[in-house]
Amino acid sequence: MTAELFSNLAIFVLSLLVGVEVIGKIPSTLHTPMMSGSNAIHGVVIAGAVATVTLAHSPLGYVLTFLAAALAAANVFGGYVVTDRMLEMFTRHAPAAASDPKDPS
Amino acid sequence: MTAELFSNLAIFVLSLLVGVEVIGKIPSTLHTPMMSGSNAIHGVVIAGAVATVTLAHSPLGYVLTFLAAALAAANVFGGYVVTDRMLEMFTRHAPAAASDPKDPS
Amino acid sequence: MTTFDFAVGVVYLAASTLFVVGLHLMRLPSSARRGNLISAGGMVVAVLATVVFSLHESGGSWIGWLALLFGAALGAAFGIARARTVKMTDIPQLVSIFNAVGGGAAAAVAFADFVQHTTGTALGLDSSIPIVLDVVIGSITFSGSLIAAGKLQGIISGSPITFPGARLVNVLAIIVALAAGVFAITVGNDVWLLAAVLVASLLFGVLLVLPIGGADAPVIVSLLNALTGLAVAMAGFAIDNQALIIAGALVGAAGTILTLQMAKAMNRSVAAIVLGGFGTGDSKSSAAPDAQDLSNVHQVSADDVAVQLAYAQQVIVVPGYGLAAAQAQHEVAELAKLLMTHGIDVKYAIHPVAGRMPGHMNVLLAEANVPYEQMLQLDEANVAFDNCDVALVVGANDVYNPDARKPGNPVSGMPILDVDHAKSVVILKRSMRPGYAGISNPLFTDPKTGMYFADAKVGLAAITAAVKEYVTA
Amino acid sequence: MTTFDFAVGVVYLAASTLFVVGLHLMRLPSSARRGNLISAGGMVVAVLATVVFSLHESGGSWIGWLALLFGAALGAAFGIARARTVKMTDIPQLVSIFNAVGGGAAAAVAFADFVQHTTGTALGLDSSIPIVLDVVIGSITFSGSLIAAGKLQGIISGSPITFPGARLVNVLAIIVALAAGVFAITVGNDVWLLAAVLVASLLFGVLLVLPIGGADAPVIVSLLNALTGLAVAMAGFAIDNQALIIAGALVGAAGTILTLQMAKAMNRSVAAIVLGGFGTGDSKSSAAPDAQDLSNVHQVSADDVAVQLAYAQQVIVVPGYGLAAAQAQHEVAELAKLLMTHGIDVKYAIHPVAGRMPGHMNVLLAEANVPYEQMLQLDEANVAFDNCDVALVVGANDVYNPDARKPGNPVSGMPILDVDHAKSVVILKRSMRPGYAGISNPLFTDPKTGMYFADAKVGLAAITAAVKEYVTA
Ligand SMILES: NC(=O)c1ccc[n+]([C@@H]2O[C@H](COP(=O)([O-])OP(=O)(O)OC[C@H]3O[C@@H](n4cnc5c(N)ncnc54)[C@H](OP(=O)(O)O)[C@@H]3O)[C@@H](O)[C@H]2O)c1
Ligand SMILES: NC(=O)c1ccc[n+]([C@@H]2O[C@H](COP(=O)([O-])OP(=O)(O)OC[C@H]3O[C@@H](n4cnc5c(N)ncnc54)[C@H](OP(=O)(O)O)[C@@H]3O)[C@@H](O)[C@H]2O)c1
Repeated sequence: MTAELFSNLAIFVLSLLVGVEVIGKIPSTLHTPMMSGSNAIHGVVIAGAVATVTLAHSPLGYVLTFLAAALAAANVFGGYVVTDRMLEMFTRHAPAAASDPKDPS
Repeated sequence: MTAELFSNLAIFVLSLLVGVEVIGKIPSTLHTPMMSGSNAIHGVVIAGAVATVTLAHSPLGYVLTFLAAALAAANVFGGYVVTDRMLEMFTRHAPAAASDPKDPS
Repeated sequence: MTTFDFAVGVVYLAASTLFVVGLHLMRLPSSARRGNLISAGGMVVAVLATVVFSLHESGGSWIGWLALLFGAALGAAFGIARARTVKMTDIPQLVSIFNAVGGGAAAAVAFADFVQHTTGTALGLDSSIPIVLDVVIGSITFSGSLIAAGKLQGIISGSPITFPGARLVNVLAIIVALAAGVFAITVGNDVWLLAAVLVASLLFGVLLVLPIGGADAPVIVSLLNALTGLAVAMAGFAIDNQALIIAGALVGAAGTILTLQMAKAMNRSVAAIVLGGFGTGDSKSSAAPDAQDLSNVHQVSADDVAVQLAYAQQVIVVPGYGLAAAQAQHEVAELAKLLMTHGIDVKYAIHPVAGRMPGHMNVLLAEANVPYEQMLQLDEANVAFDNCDVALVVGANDVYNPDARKPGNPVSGMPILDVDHAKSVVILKRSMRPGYAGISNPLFTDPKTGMYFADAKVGLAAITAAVKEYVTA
Repeated sequence: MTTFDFAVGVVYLAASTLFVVGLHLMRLPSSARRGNLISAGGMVVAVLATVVFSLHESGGSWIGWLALLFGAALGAAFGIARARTVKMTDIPQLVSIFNAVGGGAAAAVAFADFVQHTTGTALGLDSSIPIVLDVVIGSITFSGSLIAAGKLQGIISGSPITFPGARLVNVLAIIVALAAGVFAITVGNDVWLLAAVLVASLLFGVLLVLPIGGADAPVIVSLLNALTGLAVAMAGFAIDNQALIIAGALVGAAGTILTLQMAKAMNRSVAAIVLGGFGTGDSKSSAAPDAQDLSNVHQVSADDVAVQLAYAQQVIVVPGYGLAAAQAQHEVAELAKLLMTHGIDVKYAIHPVAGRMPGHMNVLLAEANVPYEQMLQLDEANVAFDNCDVALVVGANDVYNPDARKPGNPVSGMPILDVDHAKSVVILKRSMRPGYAGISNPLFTDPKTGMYFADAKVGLAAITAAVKEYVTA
């Protein structure tokens, strides 16, 4: 059992806790944007794709790097753009919501 | 810069984030219990006191261990007991609150 | 750990903090957009740090970098193009596709790590286990999400698909995945073992989602979103990258909570949904019942409705799935504008689960530039119905079904819009067919209800025309 | 890292999760108590794990263990005794004392670690820096919390204490702490250096809290609570103990958020409070103004009040700091019961910052067994005042000061109870003296107001007696 593993495990567990708490109770209106917003965040796997470059030395390795990069890029770019487009519509008329009574922050 | 330090730093930062998110918006009625409840949690320093035993080899070391243990024990035992006493009063008539509309969970 | 690695790690922590702040701000409509941008900022930071890191490691060959760049360019182009052009109401299926690619990418990363080790150093349990888990979860989300997207898009039938022996195949897939996985972990370093895990998991993912009703798909998409997060976290363990672990776990947990909240709003249990079968999503399939029984149904024409509306002071529009299906948001907005120019107060009553995705109606009406103030949420709306002259229901069915107040039926206990409190009700839909829940609505045959059978788009246009006529005449 | 250490670490993670779940549940009155117990469970787990760990390390001598046991026993006895016997309204000062001891313990742990290294291996920056930070923060919270407790208890005058040259001493203390700290980190391993840091920080803590008004003390206590958490986290860095790091950071962050929310409820800025000076806490000091001007004040007697109440249908009691100061919660509850037995509807209007600690009134009235249903929060109360016959204000002043609606005074913008909407008002206090904010309340001289000058306890008893008399006669 390496110290590195424990470190990563602790980071994992604490991040789970943050994830549980950060959502709070959100109005169902925001369920879809929230879903697509968090979807964009797991596009961070593109960083993983970048890291795999250092591992790729065989044709198969290159193919996998290419695959990982393509798929991840689609996720991260598409995810943020579509979320922004959606929220742009939501917030267009939203000043009212600024004084949202059940502010969960 | 040791890996151990980074690990602890990451744990620290993530725990801060959990702390920020876990509070949410609480009714001012609960400010005092929440304060005293979190106060009890930093009584965990008693674990630190226990750990220092393994470091204590000089009279000064023993004195410090004694001090740490006494102070920490007062914090942790007193903290939990008083919080429970207070909440016991709050919850005595609280069934109503069970259906609290602005449930922050 | 070198000082350099340390620095990269610290940057990762900063990026992760931005993700959290972003998600936090997304809990309020007013700050949501800013939140998303902040999270995007975190993403830029994380990726740049990784690029610097990889260059510094300099283990990669120029071919690898080329493959990366080409791949990224292609993916980015595809993602942005789809995101720019997608219809607002098709967002769930797009999110589902992004889940698929995300899961696929995670699996690919783990695979790459595994492959490299077959040629290089042997694998310790602490990387072989996450690798296998990553491939399993990643593949399931990949195939599962594609199926879910297909159902939402209507390419695959929304009704639950089951075939004899499905269970058996399922069990086989699981066994294969398990066996191959265990071997890959213990024996290790054989690409074919991992490939077997991959294939079996892909198959399992398909069989997992096929039997689920299309109307439940949004919930499944949300669930797969959480799973993708976990897959990414596993990839992080495999290649010891903290950014992946933190962000992945973050999405995994947040996505799970979100899924539970969604299911709750639809008063369905996630378990029930995953087991599938009840919701069908397209009303036709559940049409058979009293579809023809038009006795004691009071049918009305566009003109009748127009007159009724023209004489009203307070009109509340109740939009439902049908409005989305017919893409009639602009027509309804136009009608509302027209009425308001003649001093009639028009509001929209938005049920949290009206339509087929959470916030479906808000997205639609926002697209048609309906101002926020006019959209009443459940509680406000139910107050307003008490002195409402005409409730105009457009392509809705379950969200105001009074039977929800009675026990023992699919909608029992679901909070509903009290349309039946309005002085008079007009229901615009194509037929007597029920909706998602598959049960008829007693209001159809209520004396104060007029049924106007038409497609929502066509029907609303007709009503608008009739009103224009009537008021100018 | 041995498998054993790994296991201990995992147990720590489990304990930390229990802390988080506990805090989460404490956000609702209904689940708060369970939450505290769960958090206590986490504490037991964390401590047991550490005991096992230390025994396994077996570096300690039996003397050390004895010292630990004796210390723990003593501390536990003290803590439990105080916690069992403390008056509910004295809780802030007790919490403050627990902050003090917590901070002291953290400092002691760091000190012990440092001492051991002076005899043993040299210190790396990654432990010397947290050690110094721990001693600094720990000492500040220790001395600062004791002063705050003294102010709340009234041992130390609640009014801001400043003396010529205080600033200078402050600056000196900071310089000494810094210098000694830097030396301790760089040169290292000299106990006297750390001792200097300790003393200077203690001094700084005292000078930090002395100038703060007693009424602001609750906020300062909450702030020091957060600081103590940070000190504990630093101790965790020093001795590489994750339980301390996680729990400490958790409290540090949560405590900070809590402090901000408290200050907001009192519409004060934390900065303003730390700079101190405005709130004095005991009304006497700010008495000087119109204290004697009793012209156009309509004074009433216990009997007048009794008659007024007896004829009322809807009475609302507005408790304030004075009720707590006079410990009159039982008297007010008794009066309310009496009135209700004669069919008069009595409610309590609870302002979020009535009294001197958050939730002060709820604690008091709960102690007197007033059922939850009878306590109206701000908004409900302000609806109720519109058809309230008599508003009976007991020892309150700022929380219903109509001037809050006007700009340019200490209470401007603070949400208030609309006592002035009641048909008639009775204000029970000892004099015309203002309260915490130090400004008089125009309602005192309002025609529909009757002022009954008396100590809350005495006055309420008198009213109760008078009512009894009146209704039986
Ligand atoms: N919002 C979500 O997240 C979500 C997700 C999954 C499931 N659901 C469920 O979906 C349901 C939503 O209730 P709802 O009242 O909005 O919809 P509904 O109960 O499903 O009823 C929709 C109605 O619209 C009519 N319709 C369909 N196409 C139409 C068209 N082109 N023109 C006019 N009418 C048309 C259909 O009747 P005809 O065929 O006779 O026209 C159908 O009865 C709830 O049961 C909810 O639990 C919601
Ligand atoms: N709740 C919190 O967390 C908190 C914390 C710090 C500060 N504050 C501040 O404290 C204030 C609370 O408002 P408040 O109306 O409750 O209290 P207040 O405005 O401070 O007024 C209290 C009044 O009670 C009277 N009083 C004192 N002792 C009494 C006794 N033995 N019998 C009868 N009356 C007595 C005093 O007048 P006499 O001397 O004439 O009797 C005084 O005017 C707000 O300004 C709030 O911002 C609140």
